[in-house]
Amino acid sequence: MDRKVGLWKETMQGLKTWARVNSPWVLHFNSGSCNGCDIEILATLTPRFDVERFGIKLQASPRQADILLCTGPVTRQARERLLRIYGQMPEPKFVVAIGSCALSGGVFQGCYNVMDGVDHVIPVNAFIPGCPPRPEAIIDGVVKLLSSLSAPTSKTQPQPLEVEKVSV
Amino acid sequence: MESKREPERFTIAIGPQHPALKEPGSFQFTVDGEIVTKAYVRLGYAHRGIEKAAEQRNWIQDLYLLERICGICSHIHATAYCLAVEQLAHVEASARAQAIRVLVAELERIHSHFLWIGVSAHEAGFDTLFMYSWRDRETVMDLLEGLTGNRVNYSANVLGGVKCDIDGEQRTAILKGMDFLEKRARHYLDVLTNDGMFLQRTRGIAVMSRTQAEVMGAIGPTARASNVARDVRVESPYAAYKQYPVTMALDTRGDLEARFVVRVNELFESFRLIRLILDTLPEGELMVRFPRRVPAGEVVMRVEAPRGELFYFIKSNGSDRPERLKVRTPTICNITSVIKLAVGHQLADVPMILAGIDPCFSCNDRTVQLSHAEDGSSCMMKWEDLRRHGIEHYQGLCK
Amino acid sequence: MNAEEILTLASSIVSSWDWATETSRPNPKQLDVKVNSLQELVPIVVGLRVKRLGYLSAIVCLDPGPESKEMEVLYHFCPGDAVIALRVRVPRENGALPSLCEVIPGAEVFERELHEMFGVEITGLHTPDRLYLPDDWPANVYPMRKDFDPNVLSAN
Amino acid sequence: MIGIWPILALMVFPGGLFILAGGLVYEWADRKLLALLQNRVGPRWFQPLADTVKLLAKEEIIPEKANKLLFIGLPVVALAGGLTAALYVPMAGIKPVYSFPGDLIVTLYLLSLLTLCLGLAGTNTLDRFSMIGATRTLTQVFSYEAPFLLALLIPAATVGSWQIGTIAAYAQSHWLILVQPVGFVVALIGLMGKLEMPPFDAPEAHTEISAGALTEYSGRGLAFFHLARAVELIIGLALVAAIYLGGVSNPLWFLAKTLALLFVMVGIQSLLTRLRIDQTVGLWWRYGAILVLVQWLVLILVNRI
Repeated sequence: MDRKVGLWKETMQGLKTWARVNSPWVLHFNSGSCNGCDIEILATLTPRFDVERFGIKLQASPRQADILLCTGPVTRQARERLLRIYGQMPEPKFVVAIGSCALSGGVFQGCYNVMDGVDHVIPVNAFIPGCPPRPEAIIDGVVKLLSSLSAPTSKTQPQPLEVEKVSV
Repeated sequence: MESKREPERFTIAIGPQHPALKEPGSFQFTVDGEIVTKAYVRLGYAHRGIEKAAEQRNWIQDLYLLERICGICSHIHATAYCLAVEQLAHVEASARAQAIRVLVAELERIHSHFLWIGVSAHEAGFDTLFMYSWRDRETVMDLLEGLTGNRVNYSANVLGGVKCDIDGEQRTAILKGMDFLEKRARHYLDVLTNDGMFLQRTRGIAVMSRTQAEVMGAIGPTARASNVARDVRVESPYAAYKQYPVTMALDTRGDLEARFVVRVNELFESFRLIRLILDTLPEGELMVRFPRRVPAGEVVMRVEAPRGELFYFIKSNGSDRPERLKVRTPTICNITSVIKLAVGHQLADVPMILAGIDPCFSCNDRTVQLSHAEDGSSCMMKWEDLRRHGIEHYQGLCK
Repeated sequence: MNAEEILTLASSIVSSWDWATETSRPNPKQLDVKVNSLQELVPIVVGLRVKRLGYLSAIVCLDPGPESKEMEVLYHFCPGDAVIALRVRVPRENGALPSLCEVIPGAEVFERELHEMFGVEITGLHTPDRLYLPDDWPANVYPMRKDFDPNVLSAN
Repeated sequence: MIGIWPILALMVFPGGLFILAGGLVYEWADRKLLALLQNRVGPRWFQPLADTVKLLAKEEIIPEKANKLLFIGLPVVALAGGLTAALYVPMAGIKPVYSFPGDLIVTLYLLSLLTLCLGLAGTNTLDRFSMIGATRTLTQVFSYEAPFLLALLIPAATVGSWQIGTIAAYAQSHWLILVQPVGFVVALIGLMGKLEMPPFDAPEAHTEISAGALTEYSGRGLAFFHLARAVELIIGLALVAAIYLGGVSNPLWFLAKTLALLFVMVGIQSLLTRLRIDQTVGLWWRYGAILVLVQWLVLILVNRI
């Protein structure tokens, strides 16, 4: 009987993970970036890259998003908003930091009005470096994050992982 | 029951996280039903403090810093900076370098305008046009990448010239790209001026008369759509625009449709210019030697970014870093017009009105940085650490 | 009109206040006007405006540092090919400038920036709220001044 | 004593599982076709299913100010309305499971339930974007509902019966689209309005008001609304096909006709710009309603003669 329950639970968990991996809805937040990364994120929606192939959909409401794509070095003014949006997202949620600024502050590192990276404000699951990363790199990063979800070691919450830059 | 509501109910905040604004910037519109009765702007979500940071970095570092003010018009920022500093240092880049600067600037204008067509179509809910225009935009992105090595922050400029040259192969590629894009631009012009449903959202919306445009200080294509002849490339030719004169695209109607038409017409002018430059590219060195210290002085440099006049003021005190650097970006001038025009319009028109000026908030909000000597050195340390770390990492890999 | 004509016209406008101003030409396309009294700023701008030279490109503030008692504010007008710079001096402490919003509505954002970054009061400004700086920014701290100390922020 | 058949009909076919699966497949077809028209590859075939399962497994956040019962109940009612309507519609070429004189009216009102629930859900959450979305949703109902209703009642009047089964049977020998093209067009466009497809997507205009009435919905509620919409899509298509396109006498015809309708709808979606809410209202009352009335007039005149 116990085994049956276990099997049932496992199947349900597997189904959930499958759905989660195949239907990542993303929300984009610009925390003070130069637009470069943001435009590249937008470019991933367009015919050449078309992320709808992976089920990735850009959502407008934080309530309906699974993954937060965050660009920019996080300015003081944007910090509170970022925290609020992160709080509004329902569990399970993941954060992807996109671009050098979001990783470390980039050229703006040390500027007093910036927090030097997204991970100083909210926990980040994946980092995608580049100034800006190419759309391919962004897609690769998100897909890598997703594949880490179905990896057996991290069923519930994935460990932060570094996504390699796609060679140009 | 909460039935006792004020007649003026809602304040709709557009931004900083709002799907209509890919960039942060916060507008608050008070609406009565669907009609906007009050508009208010709050910038600062992308305020990084670049002006202060520029005072802390040397002339070369500033070039790369300023290029990252904006990811859409990175080249024009670098161009303005280089031209200004070259003027201060009494150095003149070669004719070939200037021509290449103009070439890249025009390619950037094409990319920016195509991007804008797509974004505003998206705001209007016309996603098919968004998809198509962005598909075509990839052509010019490829050309820019082939030319400079990066899709967004090209770094084509260096102090004293440019770093990338154009060879025969690239020339053919660019010419081919221009032919394709010209065909597409004609098609879009047709769609934008003849599609009845789209015209419902653009024709006669947010009309700005010539006087209004002048009073509110509108610039760039927004002003030119209201028949204000203001284009730095024509008024005060810089770089190689003296050799390659530009004709201004003007429109008298001043509504959203006119802003579309003006921008598409500017595309044709850019295609012509690029072909002309490729045909008559002067020979010469790509860059000349540039001193580390720049003589003391003040300089005002104005260039025409895709969104309008970009203003640089640089003061040097003779050291290896600027004493004061002021950037005034085009959007800041046009924001006033959004605030004034939005009142009285439908909420549904607001994203279009906003998009109409092609706003770029990253441009407006520039950073302020630590003015501490210690922090400067700690930055250097970090950089050094990183470099060492990189070397060690790869040495480890070799073993 | 070419730059030469514009600048001649501009100097003729400015010279009606010549008992208080001095002009110089740092380069062929630029006219620098030192405005000595703040009361004259608005009339001069109105004068430029009337002759269609009143396109305000930017307001730049120069802070020479705490040893100096004054800051310099430059109003750059860029009609056509020419640049007309009105240079005004304001005291570093409790300095105030008249607002140009009545003449040039677009000046509002520049003036708000000037106020935030350098602490120059603008008299007659309708919305003196924060434009660029964060909401939790400490009062009376002006980041673009030369003696700005970022430690103020970390203490905050 | 209730037999097993009604329960089976409700749970498996044509209600329940079948209509849900069908709805998801049609939603996929809609998205895929739109993507193809926009020069993209588009979603994979299981995409709507994955979306739904994911939403069901997600945390549901109920806003503090909202009425909890309504917040949870409305999506269920919306979905239930759609599933019930499936029983009266000739699904997959099979005769409707239940039928009584006047079921056309009942079906139409069941289909409106989704929109009403959306409106209520939007106003219930008290979020600014939801409020405006809900206002727009309800405004839109008043604009397209009447013309849509009239457009579907024209065939009923022609046949002289308010029963879907009877109309569909009559339609199998008479392609009503040929006789009443205007009614058909209005019905099809009305269906698009009902489903809030572009150009009638002002109530959920992403660029203006986030996700409209559903801005605050995250998990199960959103999944139910999604499913309800998918169900409404397939029912609406079946209804229009059965009435106007010569009936749906077997599964193959059903598939061909509904897909053809879907293709036309996707084409319209991809070609048009979103209408402002006032433009939507104007369009329906100025053109939609008048066209339908003209069609009625023609019908009456023809009958007299």
